Amino acid sequence: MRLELSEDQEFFRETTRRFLESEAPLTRVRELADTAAGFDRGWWLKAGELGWTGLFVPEAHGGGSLSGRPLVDAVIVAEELGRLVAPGPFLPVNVVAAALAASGSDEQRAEVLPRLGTGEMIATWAFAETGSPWDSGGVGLVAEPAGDGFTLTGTKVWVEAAAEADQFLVTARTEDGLTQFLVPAGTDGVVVTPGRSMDLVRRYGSVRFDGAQLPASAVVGDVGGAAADAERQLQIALSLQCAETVGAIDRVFEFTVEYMQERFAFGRPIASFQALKHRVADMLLWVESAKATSDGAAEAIDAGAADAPLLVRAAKAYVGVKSLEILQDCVQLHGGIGVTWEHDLHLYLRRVTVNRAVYGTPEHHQERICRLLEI
Amino acid sequence: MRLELSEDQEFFRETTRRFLESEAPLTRVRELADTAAGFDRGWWLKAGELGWTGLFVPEAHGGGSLSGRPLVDAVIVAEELGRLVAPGPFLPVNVVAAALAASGSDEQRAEVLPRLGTGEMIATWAFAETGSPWDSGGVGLVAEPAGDGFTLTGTKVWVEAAAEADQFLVTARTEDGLTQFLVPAGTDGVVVTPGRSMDLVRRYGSVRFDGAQLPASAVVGDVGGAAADAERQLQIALSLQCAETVGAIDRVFEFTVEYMQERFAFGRPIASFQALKHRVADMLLWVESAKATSDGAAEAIDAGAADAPLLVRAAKAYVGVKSLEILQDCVQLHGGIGVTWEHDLHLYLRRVTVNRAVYGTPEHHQERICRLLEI
Amino acid sequence: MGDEMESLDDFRARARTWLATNMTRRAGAVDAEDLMERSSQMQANLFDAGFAGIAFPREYGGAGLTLEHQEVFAQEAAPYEMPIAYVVSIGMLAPTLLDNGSEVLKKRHLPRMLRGEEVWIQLLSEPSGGSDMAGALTRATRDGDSWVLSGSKIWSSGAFTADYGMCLARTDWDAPKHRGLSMFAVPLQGTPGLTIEPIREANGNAEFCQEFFDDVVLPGENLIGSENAGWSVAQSLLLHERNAVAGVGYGVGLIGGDAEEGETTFGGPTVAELIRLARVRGVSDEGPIRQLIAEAYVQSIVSSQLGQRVMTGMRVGTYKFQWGSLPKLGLGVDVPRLAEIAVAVAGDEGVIWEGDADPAEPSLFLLGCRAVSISGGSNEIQRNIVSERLLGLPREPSFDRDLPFNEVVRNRGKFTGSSA
Amino acid sequence: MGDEMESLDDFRARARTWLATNMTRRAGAVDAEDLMERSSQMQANLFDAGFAGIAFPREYGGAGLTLEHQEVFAQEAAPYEMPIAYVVSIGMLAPTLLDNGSEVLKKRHLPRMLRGEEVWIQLLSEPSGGSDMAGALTRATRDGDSWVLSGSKIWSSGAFTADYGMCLARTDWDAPKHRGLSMFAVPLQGTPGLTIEPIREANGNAEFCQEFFDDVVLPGENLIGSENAGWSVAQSLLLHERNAVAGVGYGVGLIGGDAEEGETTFGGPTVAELIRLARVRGVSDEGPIRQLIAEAYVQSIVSSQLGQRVMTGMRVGTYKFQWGSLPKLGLGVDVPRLAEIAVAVAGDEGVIWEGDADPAEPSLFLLGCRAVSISGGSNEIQRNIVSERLLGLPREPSFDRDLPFNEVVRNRGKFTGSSA
Repeated sequence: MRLELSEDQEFFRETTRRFLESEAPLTRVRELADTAAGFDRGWWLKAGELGWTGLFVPEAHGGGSLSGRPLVDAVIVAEELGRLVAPGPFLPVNVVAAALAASGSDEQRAEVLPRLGTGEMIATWAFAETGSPWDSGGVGLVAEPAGDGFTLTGTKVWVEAAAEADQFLVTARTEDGLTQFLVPAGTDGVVVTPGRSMDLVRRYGSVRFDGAQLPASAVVGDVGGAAADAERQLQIALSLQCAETVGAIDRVFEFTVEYMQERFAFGRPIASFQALKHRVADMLLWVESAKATSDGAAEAIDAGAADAPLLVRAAKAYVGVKSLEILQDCVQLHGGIGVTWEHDLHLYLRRVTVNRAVYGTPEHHQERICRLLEI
Repeated sequence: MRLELSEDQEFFRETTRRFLESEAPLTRVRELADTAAGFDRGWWLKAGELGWTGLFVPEAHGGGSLSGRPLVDAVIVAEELGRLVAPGPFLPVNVVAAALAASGSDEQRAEVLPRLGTGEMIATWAFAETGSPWDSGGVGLVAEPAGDGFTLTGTKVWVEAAAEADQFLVTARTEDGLTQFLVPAGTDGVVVTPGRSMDLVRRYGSVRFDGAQLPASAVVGDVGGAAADAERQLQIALSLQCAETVGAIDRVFEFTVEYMQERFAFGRPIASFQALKHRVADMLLWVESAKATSDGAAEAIDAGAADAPLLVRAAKAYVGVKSLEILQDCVQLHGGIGVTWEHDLHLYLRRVTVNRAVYGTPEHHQERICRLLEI
Repeated sequence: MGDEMESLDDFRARARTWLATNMTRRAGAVDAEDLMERSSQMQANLFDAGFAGIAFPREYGGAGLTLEHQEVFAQEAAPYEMPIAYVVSIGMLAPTLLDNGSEVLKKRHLPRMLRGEEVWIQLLSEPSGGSDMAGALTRATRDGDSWVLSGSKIWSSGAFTADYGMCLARTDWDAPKHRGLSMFAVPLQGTPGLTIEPIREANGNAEFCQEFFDDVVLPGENLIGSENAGWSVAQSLLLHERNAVAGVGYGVGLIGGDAEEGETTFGGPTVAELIRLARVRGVSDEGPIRQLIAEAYVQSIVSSQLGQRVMTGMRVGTYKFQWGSLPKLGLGVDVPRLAEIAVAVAGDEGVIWEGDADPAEPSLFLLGCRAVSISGGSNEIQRNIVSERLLGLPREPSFDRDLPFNEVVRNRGKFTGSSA
Repeated sequence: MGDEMESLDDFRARARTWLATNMTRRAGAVDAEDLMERSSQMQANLFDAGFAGIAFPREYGGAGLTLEHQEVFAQEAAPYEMPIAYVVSIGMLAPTLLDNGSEVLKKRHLPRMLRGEEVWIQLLSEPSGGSDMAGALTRATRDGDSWVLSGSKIWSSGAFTADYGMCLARTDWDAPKHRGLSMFAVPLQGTPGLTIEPIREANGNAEFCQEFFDDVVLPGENLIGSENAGWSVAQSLLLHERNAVAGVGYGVGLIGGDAEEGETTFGGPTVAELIRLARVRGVSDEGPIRQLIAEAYVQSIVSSQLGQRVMTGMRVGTYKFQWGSLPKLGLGVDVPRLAEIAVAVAGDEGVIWEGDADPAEPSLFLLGCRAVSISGGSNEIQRNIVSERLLGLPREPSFDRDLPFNEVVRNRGKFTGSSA
């Protein structure tokens, strides 16, 4: 939540916020909870029109960033999505767009990127596997050479928007090392099992590959050379996730402080009780720190800074831990109303808790920080 | 800090407290800081007269407990020592007394126990070694059979009162397993290096065994069968240490709450500020919980309960973590005066921090709890 | 039995024998729903054997023994299923009625309550009030020998099936807030003018209700305590509530289960369940996860030991009944922390599940965990009580205590930080 | 340079070149004592090159540039040794004098302060007062054109070597507490009636002093700001203090070091040092210890990023200068936590050492860590500021604000919870 935005960026934030407020208010989010997909594909086309999914797409393919720093721009949308716990596969589509823009073949780029940009196509990243997820070292899905192409065998889990995806970016292992493939949904031997999550409108599913046959043209980037790509994809995913969580806690903190000023007990607004004021002060410290570290990570990734792998994991560790602490205390400060279905707090608690877990927990990334520091 | 004490125990607590207040007030503790030993052996004889070191000693050897539960009785003294951050090798002497009473040969018992009881002799337990301390698995000091006896080679560290000890109870490893030895100070090949600690009057040293020759009669208990003995000694050490810490935090909490009622700022006693009152409430919860778990551990050990190994480690984990948190917040509540040399707070901070680390950190014992739970 | 009170040892032996013959040992996870259904018969059996209302006088259907006997019974009963349906009615409302009710009310209702034939709940909280129970806006107006009740109460559990609610209402609007309240026994089934609505919680459950009173007529004898002395009745009720939640005082043993085994976690995972979650996820060998599990284990042990300590303190007289606030605060802190531990241990598995499966337990527990830290007197209220009543620190300055309540209501929104 | 202000890019280039030629790059751990000694020459060099008082007007010896320039300089200077001896004098006292002093005082003292020829400290806290600086009991009485000062101040650092202290004293005892104070410049070297005593701290250091004023005579021109307007001068000083400690506002870059590398830990271990401690103890492969080290790393990163964010917010005008309280609070929380991490990582090695060795660093750091959370406005004071001034929550009720101060002093010990 940068304090210095260009005019373009300010306008983009405003447009995004107004669009969400009118087309995806919280009442709509509650309705979408009962749908299979958790979002509406017609609505997603409108999001595409606003430019949400074109930020990583090169201009030649109909996209373009506002500032030349596509992640910093995308973070603006992610923050607004968090503020309204909005639906839609913003994160996975942008991760795949960034991946294809960076390493896709000309054919892949020409075919897929424009359609991701408009919102007509949805793509997601199939990365995690049980056992040692969210880490390239834990990728065990096997891609075996077969004729001109490859055969994929194994199961990916916690794949965001799996049931709605038209394309899967699959991180697999060949003898040469990590290799990524772009796999259309519906390919023979690709079985999607839809799943639900604690979040009302976010779906994660598993994708099983039963010896699915892929042509050589499905490879994204170099065979055996995808480790750096996967790391960059994970960084982008973490950064957008942190930004979304930051948007969520910023909004929750805002309405909690408002509520405390309106709510009277013992003849005083509860905001006048020093014990509560001091907790609110600590929370402002955490919210502002979360904004600072989330922004810092996005800038470092866009700049390809050497410490980006560390900074984005520091952001995830900090934001993941503090966001849940903030949500818990904001529920407490609301009292009884805060644990009802009718109040919106639980929508935020759900989103923030899912974000804490997915793409690696704070504990996981703190361990990764130690490895990066060569401890 | 049991709420139900027998009359004998109440009297014992009173006598102990009065003795400490007159013979080891904090002014005296500050003087002792500059001495090599950190305590006075003449004073220790008086402590022996009060019965501090006879609780685990059988009546036949001049000792006796008050209640038939020697650890519960010893905990009373440990708590009082903590309240006044008092000097003296209470913990190691009692650990060795308990060990000899349980497993010592008739000769060892007859020779050593009466003199530990009177205070004329000081004994300590040499257990920890660098690498994997405070765990039987980490004992690497080798006892090799040599003639009728054994040769000891290796180094023990963080041995309490090492430089003052007349006898060392040494936990070593033979081919048959753990074996303990009673080794007089001054034995050839036994080299003591005195050390200092953060605590003003508590000393820990290292003891090197350069092929020290010991007769078979030095063995305590069975050759190769000391694992259970060592575990029981560790339990007693942890229990007494927790009790001492509980005494310390109880006293600190007491004088902090008093100070808050006397200290005025902004026209009010600082005890009237709700943010501080709520922190004090949390601290009372921790202090009372620490008392409860410390007492629970002592009772379980005395009773030889099956869950004693778990309960004493739960106590150490809880007391170790919360005691430091309490001390830190009590310093904060005192403000500037709390960080001065002249104020007694740092004496308690020192004691509590040393106790957190020695005989295994909370992190160490939480890991041990997992192993005991067979996770 | 003669006039001499049964010794604790004799009582323990009798309880042990009776329990072994008449009650069912718990095996594995408790099926709360099933247990609720069987509660009625179990409570009747307990009552008939003299193990319900152990510390209640015999003239009101109790066993005429002491809280120490109740503690003994709790120890013996820990391995057995207990009728959890009556924790509120017998653990909180019955002692409040015993302390404050008229002879007529006590003689009529207490035996039924103890036998489980009649269930009472509390009606204290209001939508506008939160923790400030004395700020009640529900109104009771005298009409001849009767009272007419109007307003709304919230956060009561089980109002759909309960027989009576103990309801705090304002009977004098010119008196200061604490001095114009009265407590009433309100029949809940088929009462004209009374509407009960369920409240849906964040985790999807509907344990709680809101009640709307639209000129509900109550007979004069339903007044509990004196007119305008309702606040002292409410304080007595709040005290028994804290103690029952914390499992001390009259509440000892009512919830059942063995706290040392981590079995009373207010719907959260036991240590065994945390271990299972870690194994499912394949992280049970990771040091940081093991620390979290050990923390939960330590906390469950310490929480149980603290409860025992406070109970002992009350028994020997070192601690006043107010000390129940301490374990209550402990639970209010520990239960939400346990929820955090559960989601951290479970990772992705705790927040994502297959399409048709039930929601993951850690996610549901996290959504519901703050009931413990808010209801029964929030953590903040407990911290006030602990600091002011247990430790004697100065009370919060009051800005509404001495004003006529009418004026307090008019003043809302005009807080300046000056007291009355 | 012409009238147009130097662009940030030009300034950055000039600073980079000058630093490379004239300053020494830091290598390894900083030897604070040695650095203090060399500070004087370093500061003079900075001043002569136009890099001292970057945002101060030229007429007072500054460079006439902006805080943005100072931020740029701080970025460029991060790898170099900086003269840490002047953080207080230049970062806190000089801006206060700039905001509040008379032309005479500013023209006379500011250039000397910026060049490091004259060092100022603050004299605000009193033994009786703690965080309540406005409750000062030190008295200044007018005597013709002069003032006579008596009383005592405490927690000043470096009083033995400093040239001036900015001292808050009561000049009207009948006015309410905030309205009877005045601020004075007090010479500290060889001043008749002034005694300075060191305060020994828990870790054995003696960084702080207590001063005793026994009818110290001050010329009338030493008054800073107007008579009885001392509280607003003090607030200005407290604000600059918070900002300097947090490394924002006029304090940006003064402490030097690269916070992202964990080098500004207020005497605590860097991440590299924590790793070393873990390796010495042989626990660097243990998951729980690694989590603690990672936590310290994350905290150092986030702390630095927050400081930059607040600095940016001040620069673009989104945040008022008061926002310096936020990073100050952050440090006050993080530094003691770092001390806990250090003792946990070091285990026995952190609290026990060989007889003749120096005390283990983690133990010393733990003993001293609360200086950061108490001095410069305690964590509690920062939380008041954050909630009241940054977020606009209601202020604490005041019980002494509007009374004549004489009466406040008489009332001590009679707190009833009613406000004036």
